[in-house]
Amino acid sequence: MAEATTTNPATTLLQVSNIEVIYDHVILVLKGVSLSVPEGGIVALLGANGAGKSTTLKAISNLLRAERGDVTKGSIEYKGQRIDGLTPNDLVKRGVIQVMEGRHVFGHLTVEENVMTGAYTRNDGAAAIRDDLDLVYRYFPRLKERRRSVAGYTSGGEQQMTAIGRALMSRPKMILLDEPSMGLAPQLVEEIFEIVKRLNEQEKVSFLLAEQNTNIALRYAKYGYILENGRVVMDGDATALAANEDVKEFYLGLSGTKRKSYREVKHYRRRKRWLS
Amino acid sequence: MTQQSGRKIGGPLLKVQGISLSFGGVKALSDVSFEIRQHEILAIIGPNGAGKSSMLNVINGFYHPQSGTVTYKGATRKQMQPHEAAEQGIARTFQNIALFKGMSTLDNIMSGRLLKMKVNFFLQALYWGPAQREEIAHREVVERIIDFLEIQAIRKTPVGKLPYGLQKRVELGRALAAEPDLLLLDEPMAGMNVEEKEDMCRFVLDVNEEFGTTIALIEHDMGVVMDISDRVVVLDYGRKIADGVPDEVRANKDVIDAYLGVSH
Amino acid sequence: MLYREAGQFKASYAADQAIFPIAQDRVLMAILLVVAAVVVPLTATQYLYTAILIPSLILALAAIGLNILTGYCGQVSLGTGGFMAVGAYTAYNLFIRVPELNLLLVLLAAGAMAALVGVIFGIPSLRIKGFYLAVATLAAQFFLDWVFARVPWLYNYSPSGSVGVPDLYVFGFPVITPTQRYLFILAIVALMALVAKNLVRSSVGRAWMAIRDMDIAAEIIGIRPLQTKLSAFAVSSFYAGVSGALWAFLHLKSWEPAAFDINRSFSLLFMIIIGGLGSILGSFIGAAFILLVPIFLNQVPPALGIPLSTATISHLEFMIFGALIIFFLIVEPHGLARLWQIGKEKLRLWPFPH
Amino acid sequence: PAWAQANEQFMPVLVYRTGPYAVNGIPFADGYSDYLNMLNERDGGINGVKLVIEECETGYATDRGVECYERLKGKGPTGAALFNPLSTGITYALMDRAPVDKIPVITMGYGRTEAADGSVVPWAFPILGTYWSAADIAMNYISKEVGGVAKLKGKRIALVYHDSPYGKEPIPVLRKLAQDYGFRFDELPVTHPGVEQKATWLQIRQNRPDYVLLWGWGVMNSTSIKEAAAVNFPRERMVGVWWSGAEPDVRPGGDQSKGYKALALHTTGSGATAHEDIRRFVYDRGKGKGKREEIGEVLYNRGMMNAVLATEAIRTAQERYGKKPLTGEQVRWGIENLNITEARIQDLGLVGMMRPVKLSCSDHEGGSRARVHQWDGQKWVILTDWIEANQKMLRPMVEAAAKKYGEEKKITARDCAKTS
Amino acid sequence: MELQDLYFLIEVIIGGLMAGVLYSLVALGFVLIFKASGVFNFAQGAMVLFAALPVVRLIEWGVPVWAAIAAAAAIMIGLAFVIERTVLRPLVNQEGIILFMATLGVTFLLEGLAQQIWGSEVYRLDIGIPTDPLFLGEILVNGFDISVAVAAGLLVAALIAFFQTTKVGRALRAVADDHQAAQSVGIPLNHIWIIVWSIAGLVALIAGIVWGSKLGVQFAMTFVALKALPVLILGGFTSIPGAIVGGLIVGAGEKLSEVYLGPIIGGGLENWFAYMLAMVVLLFRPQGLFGEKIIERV
Ligand SMILES: Nc1ncnc2c1ncn2[C@@H]1O[C@H](COP(=O)(O)OP(=O)(O)OP(=O)(O)O)[C@@H](O)[C@H]1O
Ligand SMILES: Nc1ncnc2c1ncn2[C@@H]1O[C@H](COP(=O)(O)OP(=O)(O)OP(=O)(O)O)[C@@H](O)[C@H]1O
Ligand SMILES: [Mg+2]
Ligand SMILES: [Mg+2]
Repeated sequence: MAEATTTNPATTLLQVSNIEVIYDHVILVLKGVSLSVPEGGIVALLGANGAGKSTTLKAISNLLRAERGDVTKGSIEYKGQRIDGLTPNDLVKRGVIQVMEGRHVFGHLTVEENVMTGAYTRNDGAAAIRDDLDLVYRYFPRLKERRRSVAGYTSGGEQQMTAIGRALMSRPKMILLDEPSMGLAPQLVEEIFEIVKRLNEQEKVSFLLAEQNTNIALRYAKYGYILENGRVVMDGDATALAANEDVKEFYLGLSGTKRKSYREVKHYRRRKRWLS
Repeated sequence: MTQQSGRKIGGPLLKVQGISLSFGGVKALSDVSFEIRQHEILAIIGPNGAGKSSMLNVINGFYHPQSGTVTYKGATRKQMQPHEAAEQGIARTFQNIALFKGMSTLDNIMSGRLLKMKVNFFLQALYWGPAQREEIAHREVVERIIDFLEIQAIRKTPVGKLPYGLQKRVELGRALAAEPDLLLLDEPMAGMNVEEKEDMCRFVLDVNEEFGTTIALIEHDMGVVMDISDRVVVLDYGRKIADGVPDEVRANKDVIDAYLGVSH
Repeated sequence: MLYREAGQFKASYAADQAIFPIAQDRVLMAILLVVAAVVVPLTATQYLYTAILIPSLILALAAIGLNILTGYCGQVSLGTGGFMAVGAYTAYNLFIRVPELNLLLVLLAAGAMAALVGVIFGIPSLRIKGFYLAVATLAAQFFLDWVFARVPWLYNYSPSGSVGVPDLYVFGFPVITPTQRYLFILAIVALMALVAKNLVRSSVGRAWMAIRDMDIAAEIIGIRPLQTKLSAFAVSSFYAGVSGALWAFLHLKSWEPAAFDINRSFSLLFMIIIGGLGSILGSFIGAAFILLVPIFLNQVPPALGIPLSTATISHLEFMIFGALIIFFLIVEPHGLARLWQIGKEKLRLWPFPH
Repeated sequence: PAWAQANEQFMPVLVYRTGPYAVNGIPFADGYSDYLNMLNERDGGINGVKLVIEECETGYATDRGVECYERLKGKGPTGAALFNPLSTGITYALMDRAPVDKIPVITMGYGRTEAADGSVVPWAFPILGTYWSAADIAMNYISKEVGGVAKLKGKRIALVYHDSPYGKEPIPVLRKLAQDYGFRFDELPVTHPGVEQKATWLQIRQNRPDYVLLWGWGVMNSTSIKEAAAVNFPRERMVGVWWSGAEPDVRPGGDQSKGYKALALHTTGSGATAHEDIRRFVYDRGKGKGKREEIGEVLYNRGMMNAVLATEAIRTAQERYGKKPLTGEQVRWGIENLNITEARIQDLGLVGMMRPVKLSCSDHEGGSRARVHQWDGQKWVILTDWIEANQKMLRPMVEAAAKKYGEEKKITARDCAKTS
Repeated sequence: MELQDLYFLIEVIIGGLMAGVLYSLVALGFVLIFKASGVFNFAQGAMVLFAALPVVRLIEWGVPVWAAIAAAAAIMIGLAFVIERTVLRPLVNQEGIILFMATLGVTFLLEGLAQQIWGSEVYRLDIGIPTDPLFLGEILVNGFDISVAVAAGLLVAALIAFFQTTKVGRALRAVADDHQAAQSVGIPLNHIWIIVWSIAGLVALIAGIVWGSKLGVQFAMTFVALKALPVLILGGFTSIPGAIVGGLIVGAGEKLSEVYLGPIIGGGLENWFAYMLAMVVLLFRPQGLFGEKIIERV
């Protein structure tokens, strides 16, 4: 079972301690989740549908209130300070930004306007913002082609790029990425993770990413947590996790070292070993 | 659901010919032709914005292409209305889940059977006799789908509150409820982990095998595509760049350049 | 665990699809009906009947109608008052021109005519959506108001444009005293509420909700948007029409077009939002809330012996009413009916917090 | 219970002190309550029966009015003595209820014209003037202005009216007069609440009527006067009904209202003895409802007059039924047999303010007379003597209308020859 | 008489346009709030009353005109803070219809409060704009209307400039699309809301002063809000120029219909004419003349 992650040598940037989240005053979703992200780390949050990954991220970025959810227990600290009471705006100013699952682009704004909204909190001048816009276009050339299109009409993948580009515009220190790879073509998925890596290495941006594509997530992350049913059921170094038999079977789709063909999998739902 | 044992890929069920579609300056599709054969699983792949979803929209009548024709079950037409497509047995799921958020899982799937419900309005108002019998008959079918998809536990939950992956499954359930001849799936496995993808693949394969439903699916996970599809159509910038069995496509130079990248 | 459903197993789909699948709800409903039909008539005062029960029941009926259109089918309408007027004036004209007609048939015809007019004004809904549609339905409201003020035949050439009806009978039974009127209205409203409930839980209702939640997806699964929307307009207006006829014949007895003016439409919309969009129960709660709370607030200070001027009291009434609306929306945006449901949920789990 | 024995007469007062018509509702309600209070303070009520006043806010809305009525009708030891709804819509609704509950409704200068025929409508009393009378009086005045009825021929008269039963009531009479005298009659409805009248006045500017009759209430009145100024229609050639001729109607227009004329059911001014008493017994004791300066304004006086009629009716009934709290039915008899003579007016301290009035079983109006007054920028100036409505022409119309009303409501008329 | 008729037609049109300007002023308040937060603010009419009453009462009490207006402006800004805090913040991310309902609560509150504090009678407001009729040749126009039209024009120009040239403008539109996503990129909803509600309050103040000078300040002002509705759908909920053009069209259209059609089919039709007109336009352009396109994509 997951114990407090004191084994991490680097200083902790984000520390989530034992939080509980309730939606609508009745639905208990997170039942005491603790995790930490070290300065300059890339931490993956893995788990099945409905495990509570998105909820965890929203609890950190304080977007829960908008969905009538509440953190009822536990604390969240960023750089040693509690941030549970801050507004999302404050958090973005401090460098914490979330890329929401399901894209959430501003449908009536053009792609470029969408990306530019990400720079709302900045006041380091138009030129710097312009440079960053160019950078985003360099990361996602497709966006440049579609910059004048109304975002609501763009394709799923284009919207996903828009959402990520938008977040990058705020020059964050810590990005909460919720399913970045969803709906992206394989090539682009690789590219996105390369961008993550580059930002992490060059700009010292830390990442907490919720990702279903365990394979790639564990490849780029340094540390991982596995969430089931609102609880952390396993955590460890990415390499260790990737080597774990259960993870291999359920999250990586490997039997032994060989990938199983989807055609071959005959049984439907199998019992999770750590839950039984 | 009529059971059809075994599965033999037959002649073309649907054929698109010379489809071109543009929005203002954006060319979403240009001169695309391919066919979907009876009982097969066809995958449509391609980079983001290539026009895959638009292609499905054309097939089920939501978009009306500027030129080209769609031939379905022998009838050729330039365009049709979405509900006509539905009446002729085309069902689909959506890339950005399009469930009825305020309704429960059960109601969502039941709504997939609307076209099959015939009892008139006044009997329904009284909820009496034939109306109740019909309601229960359909409920039984829907319960079978629910069992099949293993979503019994969320039968009465409003779908807006479900996690993403389950919503996708409910959406598949709604499409299946229509007992379609042609099932169009737009990224049914996006946002799922391997285990869930395995389940989903199983559902897709079973539907295809047991009921003989023809399936066209869009998917970005090459593992899934290569494993379960009989044929693959590749689009790039609105054009078809390849078309063939998975192994052929995987080896195609254009496809590798445009889509797969080096690592695959 | 007062509200426990554990141990109640549904053996058939029929049982699961009953209106009140949980036994406690069935009991509650039965008690409510008994109270409404037996206890009330034995105890109620005239004031309770004429100022509270009768108007709330009639407005609840109109609210159900609007809820079908807005809450279930997602078409926001501000024309309900106009459709009520159609019902009232249709009933009136039938009544004076074909005096031998049974009152029930008159009501039915009132509903049917309103449904027809509703369908006509519903046609633009195919293209116009959301708040745009809401405002466009005001065209119906104002146009109908105008028609009933300007076409003398409709108000039987009464010099003031106001009309009225004498005491009424159904199958020879008088519907005159408050008790008689109340029971008659209760029967109609209960029946129509049941019908509404049946509709919304059957395939018609699912088609409406599908259109509401996502009309494009609905179209793609084979629902014809226009037909579905128009059927919602028709049913909704039918309810409004019957309710309008009841309001005119059994509540006001003499009326003018202003009885069905824009304020009526707005207050009906408020009722269903406060009560709960997409909830039949909510229509009742909402009607009671919007109608009764101001009356109640108005009587509180004098009852407590607080010496406030009438003006102050009514200003306070406005303010508190406004504040209450905001308060309830914050507590539960989906209306009082949803609050009730959450309450039940908590009771079900009680005493465990989750 | 204790109050059952109380020597109190319950007097409900339906008011509107908020909302779009509060402007006119407030002074009226103040006048009504202040007069009743004055009687309590000065005389201890009516012949020792104390008046218990309770206001209920209707907001000028019919359904709220009905609720108020239902709430108040049973209060006090004998129930409500009478109602005074001050709204045509509420009046209509109460007219159906009053006979059942046996509570009379006084609608002084408003309400339903048919009610003037007491044989068909026993429970409603449009004392001192229906709108038909008002229309006739206004036309009578205009005919004098133009130099006789003969001169009306070929003239053009426009009616700008509140598009409600209130505003529509005069139309049949005006149509008939137009036919009889050969003038042209334009009907120009204005929708509630009446702030939008540009088109109306543009039409007036184009049609150039000789006179404009104004049948408005609330903000509509002042708007009409301002719009008239905006299209340069002379205010001197506007004649308002008595509900369109009070201070709140002319004050917002400032100088633009100068010259505007309206019918007056009674005089303005606060010089009568009764006003003195109100100041002395009510305001000096800090019990006034409104502002002291307001006393004597048109609508304040109208409220007072209403109270006078109500209390005099109770007094009349007490003569027959005893000096104790009376039921509505008894009060009804008092109203029907009301006879305020010149001498009584003297006693009441209302000299110069009102004319004698006498009702009967068949005549619930008691004759209708009004004067015309004009706003001089500061105050209302009386222009004419009392003008009497032509009952010879009106009465048959009233009876016909009442007959139709009776048929609609399935009422069999009383035989007034037999009632005492 | 030919020429006379033409002059009259012109007068009707001018009169209608001027009435339209007033509708536009109210519609503008709606548009600002809708555009910036997706809220259909039912309270706009009540805000007009709430803003105008202090002006007129303070002037009555001897406060100089400019100070009274400044005080009212301060009140409206204060109101924006209160509304943000007590209504909008707790209801963030809710559907439009629920926010609409909440603004209805605000309407009742404001109506009660305004009348309680400032009185419920008619008050005359004269801030010195000339109101006499003017003749341009044969044609009668109103001096007051012209001043108002000029003022409205300036106001709109200023607003458009503000929204087009600042980053706040973009943020406003983002908020209207998706509260939660706007929050996620760090747009401070609270500030944005206070800003727009303040501006809408100031627009209400201007509308209140204009209407008040014309009709006296009183409760009936809240009804002008209804007149702004057809203007809104005609112009489009999200367009500032739309509010102006819509207002002009509705104003002119309803006056023309009343004057020329009224005598034929019965007066009072101006009330629904504007709505019918707007509805017909919507059949061809469901988002109104200038509104943003309604996006539908699967
Ligand atoms: N607004 C809400 N109201 C009520 N319940 C909610 C809400 N949002 C999420 N939930 C519930 O919380 C649980 C966790 O959801 P969450 O979205 O965090 O899962 P997830 O791990 O991100 O799943 P996925 O991989 O599908 O995105 C789910 O069971 C879901 O039904
Ligand atoms: N209704 C529309 N209006 C304008 N442009 C559109 C519309 N629908 C699609 N497009 C454009 O057409 C192109 C193809 O879009 P489509 O959604 O078909 O892509 P896709 O292949 O499904 O991509 P993805 O894998 O990202 O979902 C995109 O560039 C998109 O922006
Ligand atoms: Mg998630
Ligand atoms: Mg797509």
